[in-house]
Amino acid sequence: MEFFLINLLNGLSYGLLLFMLSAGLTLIFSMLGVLNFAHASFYMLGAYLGYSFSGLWGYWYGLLIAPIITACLGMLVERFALRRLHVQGQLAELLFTFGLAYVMLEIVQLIWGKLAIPYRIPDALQGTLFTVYSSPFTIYRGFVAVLALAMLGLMYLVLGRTRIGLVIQAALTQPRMVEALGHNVPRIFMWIFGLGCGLAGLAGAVGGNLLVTEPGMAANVGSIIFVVIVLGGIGSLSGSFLASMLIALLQTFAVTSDLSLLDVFKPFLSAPLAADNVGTFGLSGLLNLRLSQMAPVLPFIILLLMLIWRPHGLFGTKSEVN
Amino acid sequence: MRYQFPISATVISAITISALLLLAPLAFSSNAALNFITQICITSVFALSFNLLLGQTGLLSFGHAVYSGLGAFAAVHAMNRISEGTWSLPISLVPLVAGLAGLFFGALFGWLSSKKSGLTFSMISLGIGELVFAGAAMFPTIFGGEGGVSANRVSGTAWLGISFGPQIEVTYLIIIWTLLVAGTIYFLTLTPLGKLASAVRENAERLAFLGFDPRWMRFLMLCFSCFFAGVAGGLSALHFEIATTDNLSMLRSGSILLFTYIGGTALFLGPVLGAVLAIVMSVFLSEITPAWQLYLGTLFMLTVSFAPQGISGLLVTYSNAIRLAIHQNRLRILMGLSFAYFAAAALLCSGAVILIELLYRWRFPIESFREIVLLGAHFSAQNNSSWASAFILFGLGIFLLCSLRKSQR
Amino acid sequence: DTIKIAVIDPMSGPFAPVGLNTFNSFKFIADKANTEKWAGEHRIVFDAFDNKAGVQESLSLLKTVADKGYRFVTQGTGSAVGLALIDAINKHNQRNPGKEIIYLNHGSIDPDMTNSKCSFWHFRFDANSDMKMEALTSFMAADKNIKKVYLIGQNYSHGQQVARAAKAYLARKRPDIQIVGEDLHPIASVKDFSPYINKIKASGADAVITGNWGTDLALLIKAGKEMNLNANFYTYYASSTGVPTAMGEAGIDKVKLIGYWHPNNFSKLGSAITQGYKEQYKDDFSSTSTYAMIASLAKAMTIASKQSADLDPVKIAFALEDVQIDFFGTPASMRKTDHQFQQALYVSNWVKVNGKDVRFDQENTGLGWKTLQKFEPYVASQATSCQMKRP
Amino acid sequence: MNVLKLDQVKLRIGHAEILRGVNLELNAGERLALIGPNGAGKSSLFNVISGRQRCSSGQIYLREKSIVGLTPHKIIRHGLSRSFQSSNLFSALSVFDNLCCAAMWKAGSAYTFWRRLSRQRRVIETAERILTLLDLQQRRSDLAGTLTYAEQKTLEIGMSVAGDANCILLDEPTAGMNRTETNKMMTLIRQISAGRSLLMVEHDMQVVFALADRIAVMVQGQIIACDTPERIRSNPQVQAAYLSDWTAT
Amino acid sequence: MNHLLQLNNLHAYYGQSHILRGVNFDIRPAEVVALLGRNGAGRSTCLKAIMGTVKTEGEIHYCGKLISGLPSFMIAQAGIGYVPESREIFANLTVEQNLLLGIKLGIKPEKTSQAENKNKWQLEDAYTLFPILKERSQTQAGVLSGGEQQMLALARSLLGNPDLLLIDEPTEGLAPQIIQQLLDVFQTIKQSGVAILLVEQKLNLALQLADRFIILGHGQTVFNGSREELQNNIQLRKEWLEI
Ligand SMILES: Nc1ncnc2c1ncn2[C@@H]1O[C@H](COP(=O)(O)OP(=O)(O)OP(=O)(O)O)[C@@H](O)[C@H]1O
Ligand SMILES: Nc1ncnc2c1ncn2[C@@H]1O[C@H](COP(=O)(O)OP(=O)(O)OP(=O)(O)O)[C@@H](O)[C@H]1O
Ligand SMILES: CC(C)C[C@H](N)C(=O)O
Ligand SMILES: [Mg+2]
Ligand SMILES: [Mg+2]
Repeated sequence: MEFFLINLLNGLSYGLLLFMLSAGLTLIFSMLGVLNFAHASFYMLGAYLGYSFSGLWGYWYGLLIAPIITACLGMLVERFALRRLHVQGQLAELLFTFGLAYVMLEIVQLIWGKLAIPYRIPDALQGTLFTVYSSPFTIYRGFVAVLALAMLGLMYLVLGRTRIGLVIQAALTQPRMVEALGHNVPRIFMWIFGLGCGLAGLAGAVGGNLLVTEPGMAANVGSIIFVVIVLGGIGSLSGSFLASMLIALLQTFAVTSDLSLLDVFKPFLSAPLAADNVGTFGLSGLLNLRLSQMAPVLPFIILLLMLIWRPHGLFGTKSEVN
Repeated sequence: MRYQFPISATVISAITISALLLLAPLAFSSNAALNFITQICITSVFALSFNLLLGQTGLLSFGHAVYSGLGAFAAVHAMNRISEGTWSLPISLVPLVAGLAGLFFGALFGWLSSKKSGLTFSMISLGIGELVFAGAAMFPTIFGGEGGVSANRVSGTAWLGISFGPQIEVTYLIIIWTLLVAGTIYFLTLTPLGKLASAVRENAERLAFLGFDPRWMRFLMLCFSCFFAGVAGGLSALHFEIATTDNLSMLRSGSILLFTYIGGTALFLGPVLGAVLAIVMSVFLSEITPAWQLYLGTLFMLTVSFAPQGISGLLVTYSNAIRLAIHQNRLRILMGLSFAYFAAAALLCSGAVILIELLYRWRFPIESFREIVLLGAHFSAQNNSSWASAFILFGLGIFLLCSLRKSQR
Repeated sequence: DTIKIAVIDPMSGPFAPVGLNTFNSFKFIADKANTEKWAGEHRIVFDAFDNKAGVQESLSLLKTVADKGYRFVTQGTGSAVGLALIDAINKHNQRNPGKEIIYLNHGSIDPDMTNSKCSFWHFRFDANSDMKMEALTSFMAADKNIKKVYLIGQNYSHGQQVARAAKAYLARKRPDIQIVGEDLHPIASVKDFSPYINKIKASGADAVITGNWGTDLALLIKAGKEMNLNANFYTYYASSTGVPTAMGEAGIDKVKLIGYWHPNNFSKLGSAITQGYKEQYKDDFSSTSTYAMIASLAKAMTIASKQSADLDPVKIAFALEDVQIDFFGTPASMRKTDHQFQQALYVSNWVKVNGKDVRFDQENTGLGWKTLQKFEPYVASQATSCQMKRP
Repeated sequence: MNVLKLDQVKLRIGHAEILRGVNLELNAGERLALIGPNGAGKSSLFNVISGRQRCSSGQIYLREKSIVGLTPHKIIRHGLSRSFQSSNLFSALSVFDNLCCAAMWKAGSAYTFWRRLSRQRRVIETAERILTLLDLQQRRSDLAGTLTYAEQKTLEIGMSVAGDANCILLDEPTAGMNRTETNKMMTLIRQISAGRSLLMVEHDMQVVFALADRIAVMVQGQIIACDTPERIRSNPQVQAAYLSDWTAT
Repeated sequence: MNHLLQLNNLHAYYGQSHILRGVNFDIRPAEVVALLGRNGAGRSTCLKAIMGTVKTEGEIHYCGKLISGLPSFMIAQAGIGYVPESREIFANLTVEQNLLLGIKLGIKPEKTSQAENKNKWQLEDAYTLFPILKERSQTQAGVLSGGEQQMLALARSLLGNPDLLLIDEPTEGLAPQIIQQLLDVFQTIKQSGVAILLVEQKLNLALQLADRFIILGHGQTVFNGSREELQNNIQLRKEWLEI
């Protein structure tokens, strides 16, 4: 019971962190249709900026300024690069951000060096919020959770039935026409992209000290966030929220269970077979595989099943209309 | 828009290219050169196979390395069987085995992914890619853990004195395979299937209303592409005599995508250009500069923004321009202009590069670098004059470009 | 004449710090050796080749350096590359007689490389993971408070080897210690270790043995601290670049390290080198196997040059087979049977710097390693299954 | 004997009941025009027949064979072809290639990857024939996307007959054309429909009455009348529903 | 000067191909002008050029200020409404959302002489004008029938309260009595003081609606005159409209 509770708690807080990471991406992806490969890099940049500014003026300033700077950068990127690429369609934008990720990584290393940096949790947020049995739940995790929920709210404002939201949705398919109706589409796109990057930055400033702030951190976040947004369904916030929770919980519990296919099949298999006769073909490997070891692939398995069974994700709205 | 050679031109270029390829190893016979040529061939095959999906069928795959990787593993296992003597198969046919493996897995996974097109397809391919990559780590008996599986291509009796031990022999084997594959793929684009593939790229629904099953179309093209990808994997296995899980990695998939795009799909050989670039980058660039990743990223960004059709696109447009100029006998003007642009670009680039290099040397003094020499002038991060001159070069380049563009309007 | 050695290690990407640090150490020691004429008139120089921590990259680099006429290569970040290199070098030497290449290994510690896969052309100057485990377990065996041990590692050969050895040796030395859990997690992809910690707590373990390195280790320790797990971490790589910074205070007194010599073991020469290195490169002299390698090589070169005027790498290799050196005050030697360097090992503790017995900190954290116990070479030395084929 | 037979075909999407039991027979070799106010459900009917949408209930027989629930390509292979109201081409392929793709299935060189397209005599011939029929020769190698609206529609029609199906569905072939174009289109339709059965949706009454052997009138998802032009013209129900003021324009 | 719209020597290009070769005409406030010509004459292109969605040369003045070269949203904000040939309705939004998008976000159209005494279009007016849209207000616009889509497009651009409406082939694919409806609608619009530039195939319709007629041929204005002139000038009609 204790074990279960703590797992649940860990799972939830991890899920919120995941959501935080993927929130900005969802925003950009769903509204601008840009698969922003540089998202993780903005997240990293946020962490580094957060570190530097909290070094200068204290954590809270860092938390405030890092997102702002990343947001501005994002706007610049949109304004001077992506805007021109938009006509060439998704692939072009995607590749651009891919390149951008490389460049940002190098720049970060130029500024902050190639080693991990000591980005620590502020004393104000040190300590435990409450303890479940013997294991503490730190204040900071609570803080992260609150922020993540705040993000969710904020994005509902944007994505939700606001007029701006409408304009963007329409502009996804027929930007020309939306402009012809007198809406300044480009500017709105710029804002959205900025906002997305800002969120990434915020996630970095918050997650950077919970995890490790190092040049590798962007690659580390890697494709999991893409899994999240696709699983959630393109354009669906609640979807990506649920997806991150699902993945987090799933992994957390998988990690902590030592079940293996062998255990499952033992009753049916004759002892010797089960042992090692099948060893030569990785079959035994498959059988002895523990759920805890499968944890990393689980998200992708789910992703595949989802895409095949329900291609528009958990909450995604089907947009093909004849 | 696609640019088709008239057939005769195709034949000519085909012959010249093959001739060049076949002569190259004789011209440059140092191991490094051979290694270089071989890698270019391998990557070219991979890129062409990828373009069969991207350019021809309009399917953007994020997990194409899966098939080349699995092909490579099939190849090394085959090679081991051969050297054990359990299989009797000439080494030169190993790539075929790899190709079949690629085909098999292509068919297997393709059955899932070909259901969908567009972004969904891409995402499925991403999922499969990650899955296979992560999964490979779980079966060390097959994939040899992170150490990979190595094999020995020199086995059995040498046939006509060809043991494939020396690099040159392997290089030739690989070149021949490359030419074969390239030819086949080009032929494929001329067949009804190829035409239908581009039709399904354009408008799958309409194709369905012409009596074709779009899914089946995608599936077929996937199979072909995966077969050739597998061959590429087999070739790499022959060359490196090892297959590791990073043959399957997302990094591979990503880079082949990028370089195919950079090469451009406007010409059939566009992807090959991309492949050449890729190898040059990974072999030379990382050796001469620590900033190679910065350059790589910048290259992508610039290409996408200024040459959306990739290098080959540039070539095509430029050649068209020349044709037009000749037509209106304004060739001299065009040449003058392009030279001016080239000069400006050269200035700008050299300036930028030197600045970047200086920056790196200044930032990471402890790392070991070659010193920068341009036209006999030495630059160092310590003395300001080099910084200044670099800036001047850079500024000059920009100024020239701007003034040129003004004069254009 | 001069011996050129190609350093095939990551000089860019996530492992760049490790690679660069070792490369600089090589250069530093080599300068020292050349100025102090360890090898008489002969000189040793190192050139860096970036393998981007990739196997195929490394293999192409091997071809390149072979072309450029290098006869010695060194590598040490990652057993994956190491194993591939051994294989490739065997082939190369067999196919190009007279152009043999010799592989000096400074840190890839998979035991297989000196057992099943051992090769005459490979010399390892780091202690392999079994030796380290031998010493580590002996240390743990002496600690009567340890009752329950938990094994956690990255799911690849290195991690698996560590787990395997730990089980075997503990069973031998302290049958009463029970292994309460074993986990192999994916390498460099876990973001939140608290579930694992939770598991460890649930198992009631009082000691954790891990072969983790890099972020995986740092995150593990941080998570342990956060969920105040009261068990000690017995690690291989807590001193590897980046980890000290990342774990910081979280590891004080909790993190033990098994490894070769570190600067807080008293040795005039050692301290001098450490300080000199710090001054020149603003970085820690952490990979001391570089010293062992160069010292041995220099000795071997002098021996070889006595036999014949020109330096034949193969001769050097033969000389290297049974060379003995003084490794910062303790004798160390290359073992002929498997080319595994035999050296003293130290179990140390992560503590605050106090000007006395803990003088050098790591990565300017104000924290450093304090030796708890030193193990003479014979303690850690392992039997080998190596049947070496000599040319 | 009839080529196409619809029996109580219903289509409801959500609450909207779009087709409420359509009965219709298309006889061999006749030209049947389907008219009706906007939103009557004509295009929907086409979609249902050609398998683009699945009908909620009812039966559809193509040459005595039920085609309900078949995927579009299966239905097409069974000898049906359709054009689209808003033209629907391979815009980045040349006009000629568009026609080739359309001709391929019937010419039996589908999915062929062992011979060049240029060697597929039947395909090439068909494509050429259609091209001259549409007289788009001078546009031969232009990309379909750059044709004018009218030309696109012409090509659209050409593609739907290139497959040599003997049951053709045309959705508003003359929409957006001026008289001249319309006249050309009418002659074209006459030519292509010779010896075939044709079902077409059309708003231009001149065209309808000039071409159609029979006219079906659809209102709110139902066929309220299906008869020869004269009778239709005199049919009071139809008068009320539809034709009341067509003479005005 | 009381010109609402003025084109002088307008050229338009699609990449290489030069479509409009010097088009000149002007539109006065509250007048309906029909733009005629054969298929491919470049009428749609002309409208696109005014909306600034194709590459152009030459000058376009609206209410006396230069609008050529502006991004199209500014042109729209200046008070020009556009109903494109392919109705360009937002397929995956509901009808109502489509209409809402017609209303400009907090931007008041340039006050021109007419703008004040013009009764503004509200959502309700649109619904009363096209009841069918009210019925379907919550369905996805993509599934509307051709005719319904046409009405939607028209209503949407009306909600922007333009002073000038550019309408491309409004009656395409519409059943006769809907066309009648549309005619009345256009009349009402005309009453409300909105000028209309109409591209129409059906000559008789154009004749019913328009005050003035412009014929494009080979990308140039070959005729610009009143109904009578057009009707009398058989030869001209033969040359530029029929064959
Ligand atoms: N997927 C759908 N969901 C809801 N309603 C639909 C759907 N498809 C069509 N409809 C409705 O069904 C009716 C018939 O549409 P259809 O396009 O068949 O009309 P039509 O006869 O072709 O009219 P037109 O001549 O203008 O094209 C329309 O009112 C349309 O709104
Ligand atoms: N996107 C495009 N690219 C290249 N050429 C085009 C494009 N669109 C139209 N054209 C060409 O521009 C010319 C005029 O097109 P436009 O659509 O203006 O004709 P139109 O007068 O509107 O006739 P209709 O609307 O009846 O087709 C045509 O010859 C057409 O081929
Ligand atoms: C990078 C190194 C810490 C890797 C470790 N030496 C191994 O054997 O895998
Ligand atoms: Mg219709
Ligand atoms: Mg038009």
